[in-house]
Amino acid sequence: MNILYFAWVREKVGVAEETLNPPAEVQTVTQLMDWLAARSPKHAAAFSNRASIRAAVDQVHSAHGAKVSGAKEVAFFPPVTGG
Amino acid sequence: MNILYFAWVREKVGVAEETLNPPAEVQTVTQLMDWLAARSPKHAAAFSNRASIRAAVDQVHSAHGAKVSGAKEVAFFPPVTGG
Amino acid sequence: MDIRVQQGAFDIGAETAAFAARNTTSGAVCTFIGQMRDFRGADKTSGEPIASMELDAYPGMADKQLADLAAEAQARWPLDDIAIVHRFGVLKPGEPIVFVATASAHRGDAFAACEFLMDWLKTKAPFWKKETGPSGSVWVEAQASDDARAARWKET
Amino acid sequence: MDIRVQQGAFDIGAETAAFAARNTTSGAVCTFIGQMRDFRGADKTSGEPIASMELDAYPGMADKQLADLAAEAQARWPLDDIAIVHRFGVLKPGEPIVFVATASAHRGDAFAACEFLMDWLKTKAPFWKKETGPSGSVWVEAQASDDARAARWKET
Repeated sequence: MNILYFAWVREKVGVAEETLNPPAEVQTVTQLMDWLAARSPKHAAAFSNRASIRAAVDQVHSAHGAKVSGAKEVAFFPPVTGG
Repeated sequence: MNILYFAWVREKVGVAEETLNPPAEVQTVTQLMDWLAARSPKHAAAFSNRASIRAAVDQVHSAHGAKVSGAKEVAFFPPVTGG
Repeated sequence: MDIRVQQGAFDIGAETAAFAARNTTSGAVCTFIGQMRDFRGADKTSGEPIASMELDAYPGMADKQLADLAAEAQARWPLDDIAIVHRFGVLKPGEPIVFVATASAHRGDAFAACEFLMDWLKTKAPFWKKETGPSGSVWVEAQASDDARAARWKET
Repeated sequence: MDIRVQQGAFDIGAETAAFAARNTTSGAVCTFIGQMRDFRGADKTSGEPIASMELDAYPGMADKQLADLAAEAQARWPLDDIAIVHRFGVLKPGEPIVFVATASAHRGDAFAACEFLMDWLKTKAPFWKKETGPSGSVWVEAQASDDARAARWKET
């Protein structure tokens, strides 16, 4: 599974992208954030305020309760500010 | 007083502009239309359907009841269709 | 503020570029371009083709009226700039008739002011269209829908 | 339909001219240009100056998201054409960030679709602004007002 980070989430994690294989019990966006936060202090800092983090599963905006099992690409980022 | 005609009002009257001196009792747009309509059959035809004629007194949109006494320029035209 | 009533064609790209260039500190620029349609009536499939159009104008009043509309828009919304260019004379299908641009710090104000200017221009600016097609020349009739759109902006 | 996410600057005048040129049979063309502001926050007089801006983007998703927004606009309004150009990378003050254009037979549809596209783009397109000024670099925070504007278009 490709995990992508954007904006300050990327800056806090310290990398733009990681290829990881979360265990089968990681089924939702929230569970994936829990699992990632346990990987390092930087990940923990990036995911400390979940309310300000949005997710896209296979490039589609997804709620924290959405499924990630089977996804190829999951991205984490703050609310968008383009335009 | 300069009287201007636009669009089909001009085509029906047959001239674009006339300089006329209406008598003192012609005080409103309606009275001016009555007075103009009596000038010729063409004028009468142009002013036969008053509901479809708009007026501007000194270049300001004006209702048929508006004053024309003292005006320098009065224009008659159909509802506008620019833009 | 740039308000022009002119007989010659204007270049949409150049107008847009010039307006944006003199308003680079405005976050939001909205433009509207009214182009001459190539068919009569409301429906492209049923209307007869139009070969050319003549726009009759009342030049002195048109300048004054457009300036009044721009002043009204500036009183209603916080705008950095307004441009209005309106043609008269003979036009060919596809040519631009009118260009309206607004610049503001915020997009909501730029959009609202631009749409307001077009809606009021349609019911207040002294221009009249005469379309020429296979069956002859006809003065375009004013549409009730334009009055309804303009009335939305009346202050209560 | 022309949807582009690009790093290089674009020319507002050329984009507008090209869009109008390929939609000469549409009576109404509406465009919106979002330009980089030269001050922080909501108020030009109190905000500190911004020297440059970096727009972070999620390119694959951005293309897909803008195409989805354009499809949604076409489902809601009778449109002849849509263009969306959005930059990413480093921008200087006054440079255009986004260009949105709509073409329709009627101006109400062109205005509504253009404003809808901007409102949804602001809350859905995956771009993030980082502004650099005298006091350093700061990620711009999303505004509740943008969510409110986007929510106006939710179907009930």
